[in-house]
Amino acid sequence: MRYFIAAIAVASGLLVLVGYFLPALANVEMILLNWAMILAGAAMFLGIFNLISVHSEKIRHREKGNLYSALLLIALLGTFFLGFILGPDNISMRILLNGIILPAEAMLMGLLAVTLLYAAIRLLRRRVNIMSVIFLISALLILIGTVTLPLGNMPIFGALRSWMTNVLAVGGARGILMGVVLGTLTTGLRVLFGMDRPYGGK
Amino acid sequence: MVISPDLITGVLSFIITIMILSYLIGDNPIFRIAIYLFIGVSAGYIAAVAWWQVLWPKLVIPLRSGNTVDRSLAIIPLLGAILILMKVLPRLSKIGSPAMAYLAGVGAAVAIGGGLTGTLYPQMAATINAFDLNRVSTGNVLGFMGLIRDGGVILVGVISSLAYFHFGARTRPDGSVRRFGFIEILAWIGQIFIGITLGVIFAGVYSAALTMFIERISSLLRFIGLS
Amino acid sequence: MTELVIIGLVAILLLVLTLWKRRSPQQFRSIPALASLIRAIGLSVEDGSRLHISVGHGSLITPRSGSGLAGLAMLRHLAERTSSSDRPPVATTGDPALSLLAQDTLQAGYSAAGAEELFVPTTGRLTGMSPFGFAAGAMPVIRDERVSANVLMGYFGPESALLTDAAEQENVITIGASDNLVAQSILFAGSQDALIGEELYASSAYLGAGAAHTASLTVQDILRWLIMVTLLLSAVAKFMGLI
Amino acid sequence: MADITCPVCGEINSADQEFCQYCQSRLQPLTGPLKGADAPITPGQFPTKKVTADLEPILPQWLRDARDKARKNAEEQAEQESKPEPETGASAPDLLAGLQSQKAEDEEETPDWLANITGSKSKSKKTETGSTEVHWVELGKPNEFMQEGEEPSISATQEPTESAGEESLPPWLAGTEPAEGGADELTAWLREAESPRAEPPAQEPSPRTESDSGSSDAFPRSSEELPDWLKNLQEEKPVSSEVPQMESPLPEEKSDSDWLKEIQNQQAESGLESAEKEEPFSTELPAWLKDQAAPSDSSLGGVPDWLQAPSSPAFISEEPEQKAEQENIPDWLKAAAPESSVFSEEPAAPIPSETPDWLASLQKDAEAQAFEPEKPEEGEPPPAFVEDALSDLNAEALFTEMPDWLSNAGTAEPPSTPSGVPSSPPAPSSEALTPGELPSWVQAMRPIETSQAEAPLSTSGDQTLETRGPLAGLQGVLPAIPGIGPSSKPKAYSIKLQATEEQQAHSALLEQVLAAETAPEPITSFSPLATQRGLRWLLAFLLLVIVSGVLFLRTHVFSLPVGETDEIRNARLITENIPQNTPVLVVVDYEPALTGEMEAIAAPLLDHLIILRHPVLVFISTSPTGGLLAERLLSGPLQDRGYQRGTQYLNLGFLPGGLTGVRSFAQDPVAAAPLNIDRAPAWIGTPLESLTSFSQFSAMIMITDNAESARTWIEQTNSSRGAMPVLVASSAQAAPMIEPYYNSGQVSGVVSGLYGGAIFEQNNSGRPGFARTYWDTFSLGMILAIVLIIAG
Repeated sequence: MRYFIAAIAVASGLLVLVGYFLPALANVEMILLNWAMILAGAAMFLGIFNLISVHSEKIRHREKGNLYSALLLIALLGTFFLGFILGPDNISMRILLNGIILPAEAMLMGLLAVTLLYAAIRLLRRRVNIMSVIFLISALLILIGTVTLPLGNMPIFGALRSWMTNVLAVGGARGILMGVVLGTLTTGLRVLFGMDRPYGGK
Repeated sequence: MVISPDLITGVLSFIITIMILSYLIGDNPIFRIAIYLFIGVSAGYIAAVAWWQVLWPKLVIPLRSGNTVDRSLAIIPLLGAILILMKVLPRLSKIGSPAMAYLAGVGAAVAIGGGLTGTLYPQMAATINAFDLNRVSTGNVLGFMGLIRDGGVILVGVISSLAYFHFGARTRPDGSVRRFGFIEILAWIGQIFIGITLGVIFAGVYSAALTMFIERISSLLRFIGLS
Repeated sequence: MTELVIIGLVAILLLVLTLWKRRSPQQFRSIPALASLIRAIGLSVEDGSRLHISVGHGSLITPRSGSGLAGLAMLRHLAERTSSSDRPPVATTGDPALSLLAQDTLQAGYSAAGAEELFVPTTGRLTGMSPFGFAAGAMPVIRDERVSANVLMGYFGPESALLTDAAEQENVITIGASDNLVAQSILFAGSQDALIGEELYASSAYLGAGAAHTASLTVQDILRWLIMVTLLLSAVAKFMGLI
Repeated sequence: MADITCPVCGEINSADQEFCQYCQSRLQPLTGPLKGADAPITPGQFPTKKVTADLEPILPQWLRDARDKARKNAEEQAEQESKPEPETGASAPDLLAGLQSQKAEDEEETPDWLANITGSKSKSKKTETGSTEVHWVELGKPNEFMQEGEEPSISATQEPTESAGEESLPPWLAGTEPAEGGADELTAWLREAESPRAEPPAQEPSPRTESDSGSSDAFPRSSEELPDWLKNLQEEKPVSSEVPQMESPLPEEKSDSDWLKEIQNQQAESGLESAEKEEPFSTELPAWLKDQAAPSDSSLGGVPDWLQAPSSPAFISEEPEQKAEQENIPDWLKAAAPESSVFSEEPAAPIPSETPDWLASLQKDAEAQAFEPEKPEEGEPPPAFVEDALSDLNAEALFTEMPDWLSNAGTAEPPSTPSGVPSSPPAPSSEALTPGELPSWVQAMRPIETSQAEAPLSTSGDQTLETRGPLAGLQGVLPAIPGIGPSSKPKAYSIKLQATEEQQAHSALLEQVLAAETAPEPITSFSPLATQRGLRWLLAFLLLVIVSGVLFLRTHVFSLPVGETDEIRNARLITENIPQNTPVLVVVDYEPALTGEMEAIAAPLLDHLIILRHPVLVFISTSPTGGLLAERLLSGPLQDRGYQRGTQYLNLGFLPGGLTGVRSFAQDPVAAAPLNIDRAPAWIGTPLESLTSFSQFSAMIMITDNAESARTWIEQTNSSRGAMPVLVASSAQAAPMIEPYYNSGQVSGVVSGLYGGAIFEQNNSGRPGFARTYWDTFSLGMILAIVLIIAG
C-alpha cells in the first residue's frame, strides 16, 4: 500500500512536471492541475473540520480559553452557512469582510509597526555581527530616503534609496531567490522520488 | 428603522480595530475575543468562497450539467475528494493518503517548474541583461559607466550571495569546520549584500505596516468624527 | 525540453550522491540557528515542554509549496525526535491541504519512533485560512501551550512578525526560515536565530534526516557553482555582444 | 573507628552511638563484635569453615586416642611424634571420609551449634572485659603464648573503652593484633619450631606494637588477620608435621615456672576477674575448636596425630605466656591433661580461674580452686565429648551437645537453638545474654556460614532478636545482621577501597565526558533576550500620539516626495496611452491586511486611468477575499467615478488554483472564469462578449502585496499576453523583489509603496488622495523609527 501511495505521488508529479515543459502534454497537465485544485478545495472543508475539532476539544476538556474557542466556532459556522446559503457576494458577507476581516487584518498589520520597530531596536542586542549591522544601516538609509522634509526630499538619500532598492538590494535578492530555487528543486525531487513522503509512510 | 449596512460595518470595524489595538498593552481577553472572532469569520468566509468558486463550478456543475467527458473527468477528483474527507475519522485517515500523495506530487512538480521558469531563468536573464549595451541607448541606465556599475554590482551581489549559502566544508587542522578560503571571502561579501537586501525589505515592511497603522487610526478618528 | 534534461540530470545526480553519501557522509558549514534548534529539541524533550513547528500557509498548488514541503520534511524529523516528550510537538499551518500533510507527517514520524499510539490528530492544526488568520490562530498556541521553542519553516508573509513577537513576549526561542524575502527580513530581525534563504532547505539535513538530504545539499552546491560560472561567462559574452 | 556507618541508612554515626541517629537501627551490639568477625570473612577462609564443622565429631575420637596413647609408653609417644607426617597423610582420607558422610548434616546443624554458641556469647558480651578476652582467646591463640606481660595491660586499657559503649572494638582489636601476629607467627612459629626459644621473643614485638598501635589500626588489620590465620591453618598439613618437633623439646618446661608464677598472679586476679572468666570459658572452646578445626579442615587426619602425643608439651610451652589462654588450656587439656607429666602443675594454673566458671556454669555453685583441677581431670567436658563420640558418632549429636556444653561452661545458655539448648541454662541467665558478643565468637565461623548456609545464621540471629525484643522491632532483619552484617560491612569497606582505586579514574572520565557535553553549550545564547514591556509600551505610546495627533490636526507640513522615477513615469505614460473603452485586466492580489496601503497606491493609478481612458475594468484575484476587496476599491477610493458592475467593470472574483488557475486563465479567460462574483454569467455585453483570448486585454494592472503573485502572473501569462503592457502597484514590502522584473523588461511600470503612490498622485490630475492625507503622519512615523533605531 505504501508503494502504491508513493507511486501516485511520483506519477502525478512527473506527469505535471513533464507537461509543464512539454506543450504536447500541456492539456494533461491542466487536467491534473484541475483535479489538484478540486482536491485542494475539498481539503479546505477538511481544514474547516480540523478547526472545529481542535476548538471543540478545547471546549470539551474545558481548556484555557475554551470560551474563545466557542466564539470561534460560532463565528466560523455562522459565516460559512451564511456564505453557503447567500453566496460570497451577499451584503452580509460584505459586512463581515469590511466590518471584521478587513479591520482585524489591517490592525494586526498596523501592530507590526510597533513590533518591527521594537525588533529593530533590539536586533543588535540579540546578534552583533556584520550582517545585522549592515541590515540596520541599510534599513535606516531606506527610511531616511523615504522621509521628506517640509521643504522637499532629503537631498542625497532620495537617490541613494532608489539606487539601493533597484541595484544593491536586487543583487542580494536574486542570489537569495536563486538559492531558494535550488533548494526547492532538490526538495521537490526528493518528493517526486519518494525519498520524502509528506503524505505519510516511513 | 432600518440600520444601514455601512453603519453596521463602521461600528463593527471600529470595535474590532479598538479590540485588536489593545494588543499594544499586551495580550488581553479583549484582543483574544477579536482575533478568535476574526479567525472564525475569515475561515467561514473562505470556506464559502471555496465552495462557490471552486467546488461548485469545477466539480458540481460538470457532474450535474456537463457532458460525458466532463462528468468522467470530474469523477476522479470526486473520488479523491471523498477519500480526503475520509480523513475526518482518524481510523480512516489512511484512506485519504492517496489523494494527499497526489497533492504532494503535484505540488512538488509545480514548485520545481515554477521555480525554474518563474524565478531561476528570469533572474539569471535579468542579471545577464544588465550588461546589455543596448539598454544604454534606450536610456534605462545612466550611461555606459552606469551600466557597468549597476550590472557589476548586481552580478557581484548575485554571485557572492549565492556563494554565501555554500554548505560543503572541511575540517581544519584546528578542528574548526570551514569552507575553502576563496568561498569564505565570497561568502563574506555575500552576507553584506544579503544584509542590504533584507534591510531594504525590512524598511519596506515597516513602511507598509506604518501605513496600515495610520490607515486604521485614521478610520477610527473618521468614525468618531475627529478627522 | 531543456528544462526536463536539466531536471533529469539533477535527479540522477541526486540519486547517485544519495547512494554515495550513505557510505561517506560529508561535513557542512556550521549554522548557529540549527545548532540552537538541536538544543531546543533536546530541551523540549527533557523539560517536558512543547515544540511548535509552523510550516506556513504556502499552498501546495502554487510555487510556494517548495518551502512548505521543506517544512514538512523538518516536521517529520522533529516529530520522530520529540515524540517521546511529555508534550508532543504541535504543528500549525495556514493552508488546509498543508495541514492534512502535516498530520500525516506527524503520524509517520510517530510511527517511525515506535510511538504511533501517542499521535493525536489535533497536534496538526489549521489555525486559520488567511495568512493573518493563521498567525492570529498560532499566537495562542505559543502563549498557552507551554511551548519551549518555535520553529517557523515554510511560506510566511509579514504576519510572521506576530509569531515572533508573541514568542518574544513569552521569552521563547524562535528559529525561522522562509523562502519569502519579506518573512526572511522579519525573522532575521525578530527571531533569536534566523535561517536565510536556502538554509531553510538544509535544516533537515543538518538534523540528520538522512543521506538523501545531505546529498541534496551537495547537489545544490554543484548547481550553485554552475549557475555562478554561467552568469559570469554569460555576462561577459553579453557585454561583448556575443549573445 | 571514630565513626560508624549505619548498615541500614548509610549515615555516619559516632562510634559511641548504639542506635543510628538517623534510622534508629541498631549499630553496636551486633555489628561491634561482628566487625571482628567480618575481618576474617574473606574468600580465603571459605574452606576453613567446613573444617570446624567437620572437626567437631572428630575431636573426641582423637582425644580418646590421645588418652589411650598417653597411657602407653613415652616411647610410643616419641614414635608417634615422628609418625604424624606419614600418618596425617594416611589418616586424612579416613577422617575425611567420615567427615564427608557428615558434611551435609554438619552444615545444617552448624547453625544450631552456632546458635547455642551465640547464646553463650551474648552473655559474655555483658561483661566488657569478657568480650575483650574472648577476642583474645579467639584470635590471639597463636600469639597468646607469647603475650604474657601484655595481656593484663591490654585488657585493662580496653575495658574502660568498652564500658564507654560499643568500643568493644578497640579491645577486641587489641586482641586481634596479637592474633594477627600470632597468625603469621603460627606458621613462622611452626617453621622455627626447631628453635622454640628464639621464637617467643621474636614474636612478642609484633603483637605488642600492634596491640599498642591502637584500635583504629587494629580493625582493618584484624580483617586481614583471619584470612592469614586461616591460611596458616590450611597450611597446617606441613605445619602439623612440624608441630611434633617443636613440641618435643623439654626445655620449655623451664618456662613452666614462669608460667606458674603468672598463673598464681592470675589466680589472685581470678577473684576479680571471675566474671570475666566466664566468657573465656564459653569462648575457649570455640577458640579451642578453631585450633582443632583448622588443622582438621586442611588435614583432618593430621590434627589428631599432631595433638595426640606432643599436644601437651606444646601447650605447656605456650600457655605460660598468656593469662587468658591459661583458661583455655585447661579446657584444652581436659582431654590431654592426664597424659603430660606437667599436667599436675598445669591444672593448678588453669583451675583456679576455671573452677568458679565451671561450677557457675555447670552447677551454678562456685567451688574452691582446689577442686577445679579435679574436674578437669574428671573430664566433665571431655567425657561429654567422649560420650558423644562414643555413644553417637553422629556429628549432629556432637554438635547439639557442643553448644550445650559451651553454654553450660558459659553459665548462661540462651535458648538460641530450639533444639538441645533448653536443657542447659535457666531462662533468667539466657535473658541476661547479649547477642553482641556471640557474633564475635561466631564471626570466625560465620563468614563460612553466611557463604554457604545463611538460613542457619538467620535463625540464630532471629533468636538473638527474640531475646532482645526491642531489637526485633527495630530490625526484623536483625537475624540477618549477624549474617548480612559481615557482608554489609565489607561493602562499606570495599567502597572506600574503590573510591581510592577505581573511582578516581571513573570520576576523571566522567568529568571529561561532562565537560565535553556541557562546555560548548552556552545556555545564555539559548535563552532569548528578555522582553521589555516598557520599551514596547513606549513605542506604542509614541506612535499612537504622533499618528492620532497629526491626523487630528490634518497638517500638510511635509511636502510630498518629488522626482518621478522611471518606473513611475512609465506607469503613468502607459495609463495615458491605453486605448479608450478597452478591457483592462486588474489583478487584485493583496490581503485585507494591506488594503489601506494598496488602495493608497492603486487608487491614484486607477483614478488616472478611469478619468483619461474610461476602460472596462475586469477584476480578478487569486486571493479568496480579492473579489470583495475590488468591490471595496470601487466603492471607496474610486467611488466618485461611479463605475457600475456589468457595464463598466466585471468582477470575476476568486480565481482558484494559484499558478494553475493563472495559467488556465491566460490560455482561456472565459473558460477559466465563466462566472461573476455573484455567480452570474460573466463576459456579457460589449466589449467583453467579444473577448476570446487573454491578449485582447489592452493592459494588465497588478495590485499586489507580494512578489510571488506578481511573479506568477508575469511568468504564467508571458506567452499569452504578447505585447500587452504590465503595470504593477505593489506594496513597499514587495518592491525590491519586483524591481528585477522591471529591470528585465517583463514589467512596464511600477508604483510601489505610499512613497510611489504619493509621487504618482501628484501627476494624476493633481487631486490629493490618501497619500497626501497620510504623508505627514507617515513622515513623522519614519522619523520616529529612524531616531529610535539609532538611539537603540
